[in-house]
Amino acid sequence: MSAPDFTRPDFTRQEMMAIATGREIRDGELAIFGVGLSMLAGYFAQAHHAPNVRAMTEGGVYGATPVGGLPWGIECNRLSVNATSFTSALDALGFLVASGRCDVGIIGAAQVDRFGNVNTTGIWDGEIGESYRPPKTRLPGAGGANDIACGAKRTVIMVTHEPKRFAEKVTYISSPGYLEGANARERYGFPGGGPAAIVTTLGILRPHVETKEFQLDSWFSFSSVEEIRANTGWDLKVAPDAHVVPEPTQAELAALRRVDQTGALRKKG
Amino acid sequence: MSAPDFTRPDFTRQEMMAIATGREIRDGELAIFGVGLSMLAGYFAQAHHAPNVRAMTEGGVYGATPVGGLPWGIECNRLSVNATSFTSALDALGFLVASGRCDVGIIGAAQVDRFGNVNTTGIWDGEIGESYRPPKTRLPGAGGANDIACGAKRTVIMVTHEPKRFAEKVTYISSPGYLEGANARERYGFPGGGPAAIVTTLGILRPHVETKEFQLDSWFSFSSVEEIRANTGWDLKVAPDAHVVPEPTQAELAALRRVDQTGALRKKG
Amino acid sequence: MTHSKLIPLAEAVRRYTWDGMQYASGAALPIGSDAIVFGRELLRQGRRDLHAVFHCSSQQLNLLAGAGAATKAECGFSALEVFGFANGLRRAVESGAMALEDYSNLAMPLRYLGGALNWPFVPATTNIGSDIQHRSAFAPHDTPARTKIPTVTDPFSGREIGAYSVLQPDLAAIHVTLADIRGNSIMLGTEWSRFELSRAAKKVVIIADAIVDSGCIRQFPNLVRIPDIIVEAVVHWPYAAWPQSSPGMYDVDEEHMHLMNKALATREGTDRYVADFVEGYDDPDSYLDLIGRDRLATLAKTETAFLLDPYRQWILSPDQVAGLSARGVAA
Amino acid sequence: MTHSKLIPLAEAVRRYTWDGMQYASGAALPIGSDAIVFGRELLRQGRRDLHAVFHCSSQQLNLLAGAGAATKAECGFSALEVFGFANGLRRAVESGAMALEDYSNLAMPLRYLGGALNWPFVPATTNIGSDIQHRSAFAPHDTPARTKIPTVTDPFSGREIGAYSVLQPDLAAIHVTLADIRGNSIMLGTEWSRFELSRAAKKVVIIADAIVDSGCIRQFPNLVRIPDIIVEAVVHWPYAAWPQSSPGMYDVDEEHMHLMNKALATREGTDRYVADFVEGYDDPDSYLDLIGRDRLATLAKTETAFLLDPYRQWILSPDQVAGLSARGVAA
Repeated sequence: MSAPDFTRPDFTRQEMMAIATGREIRDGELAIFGVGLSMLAGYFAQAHHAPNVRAMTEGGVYGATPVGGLPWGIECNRLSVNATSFTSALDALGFLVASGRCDVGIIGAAQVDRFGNVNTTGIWDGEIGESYRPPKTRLPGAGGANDIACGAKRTVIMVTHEPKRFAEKVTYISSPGYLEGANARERYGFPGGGPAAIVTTLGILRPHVETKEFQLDSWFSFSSVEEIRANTGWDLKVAPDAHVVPEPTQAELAALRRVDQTGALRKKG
Repeated sequence: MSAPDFTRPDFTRQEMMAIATGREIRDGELAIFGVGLSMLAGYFAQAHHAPNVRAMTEGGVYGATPVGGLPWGIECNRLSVNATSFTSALDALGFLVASGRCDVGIIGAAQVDRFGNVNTTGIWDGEIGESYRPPKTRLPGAGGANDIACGAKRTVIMVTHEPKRFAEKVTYISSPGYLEGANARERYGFPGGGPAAIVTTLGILRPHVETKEFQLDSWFSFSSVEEIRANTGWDLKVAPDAHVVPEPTQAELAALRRVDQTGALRKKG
Repeated sequence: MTHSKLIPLAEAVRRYTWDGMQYASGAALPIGSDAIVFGRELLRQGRRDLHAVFHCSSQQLNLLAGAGAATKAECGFSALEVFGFANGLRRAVESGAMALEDYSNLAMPLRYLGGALNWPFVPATTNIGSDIQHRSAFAPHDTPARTKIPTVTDPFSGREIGAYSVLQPDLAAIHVTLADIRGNSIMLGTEWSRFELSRAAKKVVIIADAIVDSGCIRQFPNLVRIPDIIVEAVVHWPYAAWPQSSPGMYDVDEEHMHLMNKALATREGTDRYVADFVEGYDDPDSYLDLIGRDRLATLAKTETAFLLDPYRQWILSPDQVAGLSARGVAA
Repeated sequence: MTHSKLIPLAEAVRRYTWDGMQYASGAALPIGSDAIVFGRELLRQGRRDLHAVFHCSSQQLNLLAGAGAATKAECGFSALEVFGFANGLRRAVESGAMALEDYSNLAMPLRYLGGALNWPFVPATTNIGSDIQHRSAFAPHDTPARTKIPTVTDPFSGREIGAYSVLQPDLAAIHVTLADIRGNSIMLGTEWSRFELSRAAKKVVIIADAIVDSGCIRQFPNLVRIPDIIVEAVVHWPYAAWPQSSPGMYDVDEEHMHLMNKALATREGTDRYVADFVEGYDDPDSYLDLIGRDRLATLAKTETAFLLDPYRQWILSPDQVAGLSARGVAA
């Protein structure tokens, strides 16, 4: 990828997360971006190193690049303004993603666990129990992330690194990671391979090749192994070759900020 | 309907068949017309007594009326010229017909049997046998007629009345009528009710309410019970209230000929 | 053939809705074009106990849930994207006032597709293996099977996959950009699942931002994805998706999106919102006054406005539309 | 992002086809717009043993079957509507040279839909109960199950329905009215099943009557039902569906429809037809000369020509197109 920039430009943790996520996207790939920060990460990749990425949103909006800053949603006029094709959710999420054609999807998470399972549905006080009962805190639901998690060849999960978000086991699996680990996904015949990385505000976690347990792959220059372990709700293993992530280059930051015109990623950090 | 026209205008058997078929269509119905003569019958109904018929073709061509004579096909420019909507086969045959929404469909037949089963696939010399073997004469295949026969609330079968076309049992069921009769259709859960009439160049056959065996309902003024029985390949029963069909009115003939601008129905008869 | 199906919004709600019905809308993304004004009218007429079927919640379901009119809902996504959680819906779910059955954003259009085809079930290759598959917010006797997404065996491979129940809502209120008086409809921007929904629903009412002459329909038949033959009625209501956006027509009203969602976070705020923005107008004109003509002019200056250019010549003026209402039409 | 995918027809056939492949085309009705010129080129390059997947046969499959290039086919309808039986296909089927597997006109798009979704099977509520369900022209080991359309049990009701195998052809050659150099495609007239096929096929090559500037694509994104991201290559070939029609562009050539079908009725006639109308040209220009410029002018005077009006300003001239071929592009 790019060499670290020793001029140490000022950037936020969210910007680092978006850039690290964007680095996961390769040129020419068929890619689907969720709403919000994951969309910024994806279109950053397009603006920086993946000009031929075949990007779409789950609304069936193709060929668009956001204009005027972070789109409010996946059909937002900021995205609709220069699309080359509008179709439908069935097309984008079904024909192109659940089918197994899509190379990579970026999804968010309210909570993620040791095996990359994602909860975006609700927070319960304790177990849900045999029968369903209302959550203490209702979250947005699965959206297209479940379909992306099942169908995309690989996914990248983007999430703020806080202990409450990194659970040993999520209460509710909205979007499957590796379920109970190892080859548990095979039971369901998903065409997608599962999450390749969890990119956080502190670093990057990747699954162990066999157990599929997520372990620390790398940390950001402003973070550390200790800080990450302290903010993870399970006993996080550290990969033998764990390393520091190169800081954003000037070119990367410039590209990201062209996409993030309204500074959504600079508001907190 | 209309009173018989005692001026006895000159008309062909095919025109009588088309008009008798068109009389089966009621105003406001959702209706699907196959290609060729059945399309002329349908659009005749629209031109004459069913101005609000909601007509479509299996191509997903809506709101059109043919211009310049018999369309060559269901997407023919003669039909595409004034459509209000173009969608797809999945929409027309699936969402609107196989679903059970469509009120009436008009289909053709190379061969039809005692229970209204239609063969448009092939003529074999003898039984097909256990394994499939090539037909002696290959016919066009089922097209959309199978889907119409399964899904439309009722169908009208239009067919030239010749002994070879009226078989005790068709060799190959391309589109199901009442199968072996009575409630045999129920085995398959078809939303459609089956054929309401077989309209021929000689008269009209309708199914017995219980056995679903087709019997003679009415004959055209130029035909007779004897002629029809002689041209039917099974021992055709005659309904107790069998009667003569009113001849075309001047208005009906005028409407039909406006639709059949190229005189397709006048070429033989 | 030239019968007009144009009717007033209030009449559409009176005629096609009832307490306890299965009502579908919210048909174009969480914050995209949606027949929100239809939901406002449902509240004005006091409809209750609605079973809401929304691919995504949108501000419409947020409002219906927050005001207590929806007691059941099925969604693929139930928040407001970058505008955050849907506070009215959230309050209803957390309090137990509304049972929310979760699916995904692919599951919902597939269930519409299955409803449109009148299939008994739809194959599911996603949603299985997650808690969406078996956890049901509805009482078990409310679903056709004992489990929400049961399995079905593929006869070719012997492999098990999931099976969705299908959706055939009593009514779909679908927002479109342009329609003619018979209901031929053009959507600009993604269809999301409006095409499938229009075929799945037992009845369809179109809510159009603008009415066009049928010449527009005949010029662009490939854009007419909802043909008149499946439409019961057409309601003309400018800015019907407000405060959400309608590509080509107007942008999202960011300020009102926040104001509305903040209000719906509490019972009191909701009451105030209903008094102000649900009961606060009598017809399209006073609705537009309520929003504010200046604000509307700003929203209409969307960068997507060029998308509407090819069709502008056919858009009818309010006076022309008034002359074409279902009763007044003669042509 | 501005890479051109425009390549010559001969190169498209060389690059994306091979003997024995599963080849899909014939994508818009029995006698509607179809990439017939692609089929001609398959013959020119001597492709053999094709497994043809055609929703409806069209003159393309009639030709491929009549000339002996297709040994297997799957169709919903295999004749030429008012032009009569497809004589080439008929001869191939009756002689046993081509095994023709019968489905219906709904079954084919559903099987494309299932392929597009990568489902293991598709629910079948039609075709069951008729001889289509169990009689198979293919050897049993050619189908994934022992029977052509087996049954599957609905887990909700316990009721049995049918299950179609899905289609994922190696290549779909799809005829469209307009495309840009990247493959964004606009179809005028019914899609028939071109939308579903474009998603089911492993690869898609677009055959366009005309090439448009990308400004047209950005003005009408809702008409772009096949986006560039799923297109491998674009072939520009005027009158590519001849002698069939292309709504907005040209009418059916009635005389040649009859001439062609009559020729295909015999081996000798087919040889003559191939010599004259398959081998008889070298490029689009000599193809148009062969048809006859006067005849083309007549065909172009279609009453549907107004359907093309909104897009004419963006249609590129032959010279402009030549400058944009995949290798020549710089922009």
